[in-house]
Amino acid sequence: MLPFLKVLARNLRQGPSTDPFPFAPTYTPARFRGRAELDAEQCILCGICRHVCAAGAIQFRAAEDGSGMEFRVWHNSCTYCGLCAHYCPTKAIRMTNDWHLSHKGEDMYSFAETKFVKLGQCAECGATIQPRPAAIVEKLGARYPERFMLCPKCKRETLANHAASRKVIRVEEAR
Amino acid sequence: MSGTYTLPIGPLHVALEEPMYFDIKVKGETVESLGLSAGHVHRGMESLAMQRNYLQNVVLTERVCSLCSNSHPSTYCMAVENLAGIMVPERAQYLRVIADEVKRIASHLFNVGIMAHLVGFDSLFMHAMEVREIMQDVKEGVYGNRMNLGACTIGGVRYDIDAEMNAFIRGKLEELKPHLEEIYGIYTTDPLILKRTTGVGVLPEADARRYGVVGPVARASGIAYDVRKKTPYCTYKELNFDVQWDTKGDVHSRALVRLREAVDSVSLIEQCLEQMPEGPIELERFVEIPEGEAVARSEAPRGELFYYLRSDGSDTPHRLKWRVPTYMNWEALQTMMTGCQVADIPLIVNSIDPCISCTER
Amino acid sequence: MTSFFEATFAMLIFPGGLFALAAGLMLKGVDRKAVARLQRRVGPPLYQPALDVLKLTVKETLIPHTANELAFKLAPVLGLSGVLLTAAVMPIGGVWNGVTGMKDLLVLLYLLPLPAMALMIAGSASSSPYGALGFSREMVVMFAYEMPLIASFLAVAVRVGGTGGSMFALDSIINYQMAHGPMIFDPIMLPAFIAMLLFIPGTMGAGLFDIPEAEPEVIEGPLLEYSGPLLAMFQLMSAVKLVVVVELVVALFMPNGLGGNVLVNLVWHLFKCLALMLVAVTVFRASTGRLRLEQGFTFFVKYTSPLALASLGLAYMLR
Amino acid sequence: MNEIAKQALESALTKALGPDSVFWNKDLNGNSFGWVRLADNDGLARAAAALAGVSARLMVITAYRVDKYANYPGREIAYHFDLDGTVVTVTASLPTDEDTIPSITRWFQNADWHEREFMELYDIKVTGHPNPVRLFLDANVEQGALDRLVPLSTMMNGACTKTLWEKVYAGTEMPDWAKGAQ
Amino acid sequence: MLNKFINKIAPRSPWLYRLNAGSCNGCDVELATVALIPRYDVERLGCKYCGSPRHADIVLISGPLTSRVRDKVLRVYDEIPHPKVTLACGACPVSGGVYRDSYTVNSPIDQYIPIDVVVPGCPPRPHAIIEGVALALEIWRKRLEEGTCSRS
Repeated sequence: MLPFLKVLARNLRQGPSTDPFPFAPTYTPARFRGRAELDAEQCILCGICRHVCAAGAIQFRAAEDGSGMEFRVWHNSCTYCGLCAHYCPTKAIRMTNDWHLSHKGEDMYSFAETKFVKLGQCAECGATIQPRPAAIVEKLGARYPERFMLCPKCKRETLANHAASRKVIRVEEAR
Repeated sequence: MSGTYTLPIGPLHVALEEPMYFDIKVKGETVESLGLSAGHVHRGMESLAMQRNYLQNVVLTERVCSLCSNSHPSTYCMAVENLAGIMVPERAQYLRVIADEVKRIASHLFNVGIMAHLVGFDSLFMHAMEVREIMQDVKEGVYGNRMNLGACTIGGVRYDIDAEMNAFIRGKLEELKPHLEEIYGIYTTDPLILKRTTGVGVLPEADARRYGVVGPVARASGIAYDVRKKTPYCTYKELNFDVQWDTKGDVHSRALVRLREAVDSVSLIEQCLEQMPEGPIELERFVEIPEGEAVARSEAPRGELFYYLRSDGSDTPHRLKWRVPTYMNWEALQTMMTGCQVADIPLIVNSIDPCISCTER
Repeated sequence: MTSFFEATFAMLIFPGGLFALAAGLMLKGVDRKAVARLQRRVGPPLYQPALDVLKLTVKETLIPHTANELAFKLAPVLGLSGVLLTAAVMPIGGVWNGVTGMKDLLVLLYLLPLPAMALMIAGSASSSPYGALGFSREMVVMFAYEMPLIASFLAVAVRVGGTGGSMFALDSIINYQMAHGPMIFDPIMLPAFIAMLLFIPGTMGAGLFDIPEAEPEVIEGPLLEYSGPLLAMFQLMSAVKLVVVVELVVALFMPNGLGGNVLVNLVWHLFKCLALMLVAVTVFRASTGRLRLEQGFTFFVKYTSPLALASLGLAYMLR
Repeated sequence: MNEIAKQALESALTKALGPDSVFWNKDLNGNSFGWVRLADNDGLARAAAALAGVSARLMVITAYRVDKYANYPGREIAYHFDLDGTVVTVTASLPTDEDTIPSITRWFQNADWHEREFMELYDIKVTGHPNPVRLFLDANVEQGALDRLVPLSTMMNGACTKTLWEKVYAGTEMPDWAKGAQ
Repeated sequence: MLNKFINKIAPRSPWLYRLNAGSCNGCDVELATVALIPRYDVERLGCKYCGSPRHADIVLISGPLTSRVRDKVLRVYDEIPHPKVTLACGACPVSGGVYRDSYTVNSPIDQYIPIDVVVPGCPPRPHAIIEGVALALEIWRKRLEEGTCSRS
């Protein structure tokens, strides 16, 4: 008559199913999307993370001396959607599975991940260019690594020199 | 106590998950009329959608509502794909169905669980929610969040299901199946549930058509309309399932329709895991969205979800409009509630599976 | 003079007063823990209800400006002192025979509805629509369960026999059972016992009968507007009421002690109370939900009252 | 399977609006969508009556501004109907000087909320509506919230209130983009 | 003496009240999950969910505070007796989350209500909410000992 009594009896037999947290540690799935983390060494400042961030949690700020950009994820605006990590071309942003984020109210505006991303330097003239971390060099600059590390101006010059030298060779061959 | 008086319910009422204001005229314990005042969760999301770019809108639409939070981005992506003529890889389509059905099981179990809570049957509520946790584990384990999966993106999905995840999901489904059956048995035979819910909040078919209700509410009133069958999307054409419907149109039959759909969803996920072909899960590169208009529809847990997209060729939608299932079902409460008892009000409201944040956007 | 001391002792220390408060809070604690276990939860510690009450005493008391302040404040005082008084006159088999001059079922009949009355006053004093709805529900439910209560009282009294006032005397009920064995084993009285088993959740508002304070419908009804110490008083009232109600059923149907040792008898009495509560309140509320108001009313009229009346009729015929 | 519904819609709309009034296309899943552009807004009543006649169901009404891509400034209102799985969108135009549209609640009772919604969001007047009160917007929000063009500063990515970012960057120099935010 | 004792034990009986300030119901569902289901069972911490704001000790706020619900939320908040602790659940109450620049959203909520604990997440997982409640209890205990309450 009361089908539910069976469930109750089983519950009693099986004992509590309560997770011991907070008195003991609990499980966290590996894929859990928690606090976002930036590996400043990998960042190329392409800005796609800021472009896809629906909550506007990711912001950049130029350093006063122009040596780099300050990257900031404000965790209290972040929606932990993971789009930034998904679209990051160098996988510099990563969603860790850290969810221990509760904090006191007075810290709510400063609760952010702040990393300083140094701008790259042209191997030739020393002008600031986009950062050129190893990951991106391997991916995009693999064919001409030395040229990839140059600023646009120096790159133009090397290209022109290169073409000129090729022309010279060709002229010599023709001869 | 026999005179007519007004019983305000809401906006911050314990029986409602969300703020909604009901102005209910009561005579003794009987409801005479009902007035609705909405807008407490109106967050102006349609205007936000017009300020965000297409990719940001995937996340924004997911936050329309957390209970059908996968249907929104997937239908939005479908609208964008229809407009741009993007063909989603087949594996991604299967993965989208899996995400949708996982959410459906969790959403339906939540609804029937809350129903038990509203009749004061807290043990059954806890049992249903505990069973729902199995699905929550799947969501957290596979997608990384218990509510907002973030599974879809334009042109595909973001999460693949490898062999290990496949086994994990199958294990969880095996664990779920006997529980679902048992819960269905309890809801069909428990005397208290029967006493409280049968014949309550009846919506006859004619009224259901007049109000244009959708989803389990329509199906429990004899309208066997399921978008997954009527206009198949993703891979529903290749999957084997029935439209669950009923003719009684009361609170109880709505709950049963939901439970049967949850059982179907388990089988749908299993079929997907079985049939899923190998291949890419996402487009290689992002496609430009041309100017034009497109419509996409899907069957969210609460019923037909509709997206209309108007693009002007820029990287933000010119107009993105969506109509959620609950939007159509609210007005039907007028018919369901007239003449019911005060004790039945929360039950009836819950039986349309109200999603206020969906409705008001 | 002795009777004055006796009455004071009964009211303040035992079996009313401190004892009843302690027993009530303990029973509540066991109830919550047991329900938690039935629902696969760990549950709160046993002393949680006591903690709740202590905490409420440091909270602010807010009184809605539309409320009738005097009635609003008086209601919990009335309710708590009412149940404490009831607890004081309750006899405990083999331990305590009740206060001289008040050993009467009819006294109980007047004292038992006091907590419900207090809630009604609270509901109407707080002047919220939910309070009003809780008020009318409380009244309907009270009507429903008073009937089987009176019938059961009469059945027991008739079974005990005697004439006039003596048939309602609590001593004679206890003495009768000491001599003839507890009523619970008397087949004639079994229906009345079952009726009283249903009366317990009815008056405690548990399971099927959680109607006046239904959370999703009337948001805890009359208690909606209460806070702080006044709410604590209602909590205590409810705890003591639980003791009183189970003690009543124990006294009417199974007051027998275990020999002459007072302490052993007291423990045995508490054990019986606990067992009765676990059956009639804990398991009952864990395995059912709540009925609609008119369904709850019909339930009492259709099932509970006839049971009690059957015992009464049989007892009368077999006098 | 949907051919029957498509035929029914086609013939009903042809009768109401004249031949070749519907343009059909299919999505990638092979489902049919019909598109109707009303020549004049009197056609709306005729189309609504015809669609109600074949017991189509009103799904949603979308209003939007068109001045960004059309040749004329103003608004358009798209009425989306469904008949057994086939969707037809009937679009009416409201050029700038026009802001009135007849209500279709006579044929579709459930148009009630949709019409109230675009009344408040786009400041369009609906004639013959049974209950023209606000639906979602609070009284302190100005009528026609979506009708106004969104200022460019808030269109910028990460646009948010200045005070908020002042707090986040408390004590340090604000980034340039944040200074520009309203 | 007695007062000191009560202040010490009061945080072991926290009653929770959920206040929805226009949330997308993700946080609400998770709050309900935390409060009511066996797996997370906050009753073992002495917590109880209450239907009336007047019974509450810890207020759990979710949602970006929409303009229509703002005054109602503030009114209900005032009806909660002191001492109380406020916990903001999810991104919305603090920053507005994805809804931040909408015309109906009034966050940050701390311009109206002092926030004691923030649990970020969208929505936070139940364990995180429990962690937040535990932090709120710490704050509450300290407040009681110092004799200050959250109306600052």
